[in-house]
Amino acid sequence: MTSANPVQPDKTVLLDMYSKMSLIKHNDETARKLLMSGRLPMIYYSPRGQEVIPSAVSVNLRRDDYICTIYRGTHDMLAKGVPLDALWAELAGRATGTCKGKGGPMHITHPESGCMITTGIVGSSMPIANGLALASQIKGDGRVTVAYFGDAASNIGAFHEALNMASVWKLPVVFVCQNNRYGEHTKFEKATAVAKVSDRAASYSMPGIHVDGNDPLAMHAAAREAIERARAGEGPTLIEAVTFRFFGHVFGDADGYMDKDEKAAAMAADPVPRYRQWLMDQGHASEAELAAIDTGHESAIKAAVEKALAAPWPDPSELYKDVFTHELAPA
Amino acid sequence: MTSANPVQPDKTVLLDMYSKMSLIKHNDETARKLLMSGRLPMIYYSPRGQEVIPSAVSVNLRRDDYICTIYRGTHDMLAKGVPLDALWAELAGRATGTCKGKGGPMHITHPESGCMITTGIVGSSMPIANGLALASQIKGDGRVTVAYFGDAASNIGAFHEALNMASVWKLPVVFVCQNNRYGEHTKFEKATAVAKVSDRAASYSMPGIHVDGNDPLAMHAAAREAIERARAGEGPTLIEAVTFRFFGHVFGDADGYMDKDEKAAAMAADPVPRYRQWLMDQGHASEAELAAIDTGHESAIKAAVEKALAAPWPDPSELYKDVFTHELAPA
Amino acid sequence: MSKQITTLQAINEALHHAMESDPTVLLFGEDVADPEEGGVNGASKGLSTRFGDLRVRSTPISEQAIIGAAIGAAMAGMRPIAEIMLMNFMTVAMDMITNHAAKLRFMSGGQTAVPLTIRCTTGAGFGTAGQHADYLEAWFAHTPGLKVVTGATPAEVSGLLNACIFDDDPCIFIENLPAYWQKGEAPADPGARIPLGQARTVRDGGDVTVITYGPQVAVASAAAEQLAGEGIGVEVIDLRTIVPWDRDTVLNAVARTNRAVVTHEAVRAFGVGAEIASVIHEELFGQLRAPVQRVGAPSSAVPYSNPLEKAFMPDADKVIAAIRKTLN
Amino acid sequence: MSKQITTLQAINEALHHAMESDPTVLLFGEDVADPEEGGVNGASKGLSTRFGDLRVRSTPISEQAIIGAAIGAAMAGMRPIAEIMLMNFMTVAMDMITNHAAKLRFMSGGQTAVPLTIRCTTGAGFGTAGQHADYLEAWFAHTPGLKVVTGATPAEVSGLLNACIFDDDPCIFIENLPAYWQKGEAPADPGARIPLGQARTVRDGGDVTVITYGPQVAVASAAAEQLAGEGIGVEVIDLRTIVPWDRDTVLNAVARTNRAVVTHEAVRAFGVGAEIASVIHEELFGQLRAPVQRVGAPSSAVPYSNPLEKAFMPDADKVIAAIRKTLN
Ligand SMILES: Cc1ncc(C[n+]2csc(CCOP(=O)(O)OP(=O)(O)O)c2C)c(N)n1
Ligand SMILES: Cc1ncc(C[n+]2csc(CCOP(=O)(O)OP(=O)(O)O)c2C)c(N)n1
Ligand SMILES: [Mg+2]
Ligand SMILES: [Mg+2]
Repeated sequence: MTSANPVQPDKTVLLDMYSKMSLIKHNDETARKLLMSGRLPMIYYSPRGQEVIPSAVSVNLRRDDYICTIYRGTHDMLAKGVPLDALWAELAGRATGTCKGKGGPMHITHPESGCMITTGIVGSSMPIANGLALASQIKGDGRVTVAYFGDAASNIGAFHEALNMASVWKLPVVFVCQNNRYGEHTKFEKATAVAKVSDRAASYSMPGIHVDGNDPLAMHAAAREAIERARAGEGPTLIEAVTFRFFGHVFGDADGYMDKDEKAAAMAADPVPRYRQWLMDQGHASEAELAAIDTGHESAIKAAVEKALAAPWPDPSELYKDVFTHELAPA
Repeated sequence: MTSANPVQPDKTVLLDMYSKMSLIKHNDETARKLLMSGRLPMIYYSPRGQEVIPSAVSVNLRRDDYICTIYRGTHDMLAKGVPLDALWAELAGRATGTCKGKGGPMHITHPESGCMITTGIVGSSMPIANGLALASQIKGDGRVTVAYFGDAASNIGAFHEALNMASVWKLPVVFVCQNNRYGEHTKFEKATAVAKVSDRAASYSMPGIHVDGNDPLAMHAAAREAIERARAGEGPTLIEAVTFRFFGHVFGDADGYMDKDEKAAAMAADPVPRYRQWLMDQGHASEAELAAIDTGHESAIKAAVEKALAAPWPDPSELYKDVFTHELAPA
Repeated sequence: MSKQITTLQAINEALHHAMESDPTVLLFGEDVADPEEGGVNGASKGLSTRFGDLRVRSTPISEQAIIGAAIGAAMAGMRPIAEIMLMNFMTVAMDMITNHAAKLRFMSGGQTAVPLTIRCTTGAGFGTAGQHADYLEAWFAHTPGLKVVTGATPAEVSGLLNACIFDDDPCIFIENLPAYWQKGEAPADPGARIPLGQARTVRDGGDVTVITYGPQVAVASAAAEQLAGEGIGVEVIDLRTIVPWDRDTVLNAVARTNRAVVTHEAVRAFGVGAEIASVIHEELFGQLRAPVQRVGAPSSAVPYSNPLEKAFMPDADKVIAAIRKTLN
Repeated sequence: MSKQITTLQAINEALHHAMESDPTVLLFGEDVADPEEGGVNGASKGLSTRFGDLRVRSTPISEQAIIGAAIGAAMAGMRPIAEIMLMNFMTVAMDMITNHAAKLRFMSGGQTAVPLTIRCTTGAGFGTAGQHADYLEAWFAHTPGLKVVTGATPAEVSGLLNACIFDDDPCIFIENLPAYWQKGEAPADPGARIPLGQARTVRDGGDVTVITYGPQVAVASAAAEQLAGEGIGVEVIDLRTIVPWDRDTVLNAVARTNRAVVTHEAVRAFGVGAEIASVIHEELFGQLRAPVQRVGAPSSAVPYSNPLEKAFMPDADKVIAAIRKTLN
């Protein structure tokens, strides 16, 4: 496994990254099984194949650091620490969910773990991330905010406005573009007039890092560099992490628009087992240790799902709550 | 007078450029006099100091080429050929105006001369210019569209979306950024995270030209290069033309936010008399020839103003016309 | 009984017919071309293959640029159809739609026209929650210069879409996503146009008039059916065009029944129903047996959880309750 | 008689007081800092000098980024005031305002709050024409999760602005540009807050109730004054808050006069007046002597030409004509 990274993180960090990747992978497998079986119908954007990126980012973050993510965001959330029980209850639309069942898959929010917003609008994670970073800059609380978004989102106006403002104000924010080669059904090249999203950083006098988002060590190094810069008050960074989504845009996606060889090759190079093997080859962990991590996650996910599906539904009166601080009178 | 331009346009073109510059300058002086005297109250954004840019661009355009301009746009309009009578009648809000008095200074439109839209919304000239260029690309009519906008407009989302799309679709459009160093009261550097707007062209794999917008020959060369590229079907270009606005943002602007020396220096280097002198020094024209051009414009402007101020007001029933193709019933 | 087709097929056939019959008709939007499967729902399948990449284009995710391009092309004599995948995404192009498309004809004194059709889908019932299901027609209805249109059956969608495409003013054409896969009679002719501004009486009834549009036409009809069993005659009117709306048909109908209910899926407060109800009261004051009742969604974002989403959407029971109110 | 100040001074003093009394209050917008002259109209003069560049910032021309930054800062415990120079420019930030600021509290199940105030100016009468003078409050009123507020005098603007700044929900605060330079009584205390949701009876009258807000309060009052000469008693109610609006005050008033007129500068069709009128008819059916009359701008863009602009704006004569209609 190649890596641009000279300094290697220590064993605990290496295993922590693996643990997050394993959690995301198993969580996604469970989600797709539940959808396939019809046990839990929901709109679901699989992050399978993109596990490395938020895992490598999150091991460099403090619990009180913020993230802003998107509809394709369960990997970002889990890596940051959104608890399985509350996450699954929300996916199931239950009163015990992170958002009392009001937000759902595209709007998971969990401030305790720093997940401040999940947006369903392409590009909108970035301007809001600036605001969280602005508050940190004013308070001097040393927090860093990470804005996750996709490759196609780099063509929308909010990207441009947000990166320009972040640079002008030297905000402690890191823009992480997860370039999975497609925006819905459209190939990156067909919609984007630049070969590397990271090259757009120059338009904002901001460092731009182009990295293999499926290489845990390279991704870790890129994330650490950007997060340290932000925390030191030296301003924002744009990271383009190249990756691939294994299961298309949204669950049920036929993939007819996809380059089959490209997809096959990407899946053959599945970053999770690859990293797992590397950890063993390098003697960082034994098969048994890693298996324990995997099974631990599997059972925790299973338990969370069962708890979620048994949990109560929100009461219809919830429609009148949380619109404003004061409760509305039913119309 | 320095110039990046090897090939020099012939005398008729040189004088044509001067004629446009002179027209714009005298037109602006008349507008400000009328405002000062209170004879014609209107919201007015003086283009004084930016005469060279649209003059050099327009001598490279066909009458049927399109332009999209902004509230600060009388220079762009006059250079493209919007007639004085209809322009002044519109500024005066008369039924004989380009827009029957409905649009006013910020929305002058005159398709006959290719002035398709004047927008009051920062950034909005660019996405619409793409559409005009798209129509030309489909029809194969060989037309080129020029989108004018300011330096501060390069920080708004529409700029980013428009340039990306224009490049992906290789549209016959030229983006002309008139960098007059300020956006309303804010200095360029304070709002813009890049030293040169033209460097942002790289984000769209588009040629970016940085040129002294007050140097007629350099500006002419830059415009010709970009317009020829567009007409040849080779795609868009971003031109950043550096200039200065002599009379602040809007008429009445106190300039308190401005760097006085900067302003004084810019006004001392007034591009219009400078070019006028150069034409004489180079023997391209005599004082008499140039004076004839100037006085010709002065009298034409005077006549247009008087005609406009004597013209009829639109009838109130106009409120119900041109909302839709069919006339509305008065509510 | 004539051929049954889905709303999606009706749209696809109407688009084919329009592009076939007029070379100035263009289509662009995210994923609309065939390499991208003719749209995420396949509404434009086959068009780019048949009419070419110049006229049918998949775009970057840049709604401002999409609408801007459509406006410019329309000013230059084309008839662009711009697809904004979901109505909530209109918000990122709101300047282009409301400050430009809607106003250019007026601001230019009639010199420039914007014969543009903006297609969008929306609708709750899918668990897509807060940012993917809003009905925002009231915003556009309040914006002079825009026509706002929506159809209730495959044939209606086809006829109204055709009318919008060939109308010389900018039209917001709203497609109900859940209805995409519902079947109905195919239009006699895929090129047939239903004139804008003319409502359709879906069902006669002598006791109450229900005015509605879009997906609520089916809901209101179900309510009418149920009340018919009780001997209550409910007339159902499908506005079809929200701007300009058919005042004559509505006022003549209510002048007969003297009772009216307006229902839409959009949030009730400050919604389209308020305008319709106000005009009915203004024009038929003294003739009404009861105040016009308005049915719509409560004042919250569209919720995710299934029971909440059900409670949020105006259903037949809510329409029936409103009708009963007018009868007491 | 107490000190007279302009609306601009009232805003400036309220902003100073708010930033002085609470370090979490922030202000950003185009040109708002002192190096840029504290705003193009000087509304925020002195603030950046007094409270520093961290809390008071001139921004790039990037409305999406301005509102996004305000939303994020608000979620992190700040009380940002974001200035959008003119209401028409809200359109470029519409996604941030309506899909995010308005919905985050609900979509997060109450976990995140957005105590944000968006200040904007607007208003016809200046010859700024189609893209600089629209009143768009109806759009925001139709968007659950937003409070919509506007004041009619310097003291009212001050008190309502203070209430918005310290309210825990996102508020759209609309300032009438022509009123900036009009004088009125200074508030007793620049920190005084006028509770949101409470209308103000500007003037008593027994025959007709005129419900309005913003610049139309003065117009309605002028109309009332004129009719007083004829012995017609016109009550004028300033809503102050359009969302949530004070139903009790309005309904109690109309229950006394049995006649109502709603007037606003915004386009009449599908405007705020339709909601108010509908509710009055729903609640006071049978008690009204005449249908509620609605006054507003015609369905066009704001025209430039002076006589057209005059004809476009609802003036006292139009309000009087509407009042007379309720009296016949
Ligand atoms: C403003 C806006 N336009 C369109 C959409 C519909 N949409 C949802 S996801 C998506 C593709 C985004 O692609 P990318 O940014 O690469 O992220 P990915 O889904 O690949 O992770 C689109 C077009 C949207 N949600 N928001
Ligand atoms: C979207 C939007 N935001 C703000 C404004 C207010 N405004 C009008 S002109 C202007 C400055 C634009 O500066 P620049 O782009 O440099 O053009 P210039 O006026 O200098 O020619 C601003 C902020 C606007 N018209 N539109
Ligand atoms: Mg992608
Ligand atoms: Mg400028």
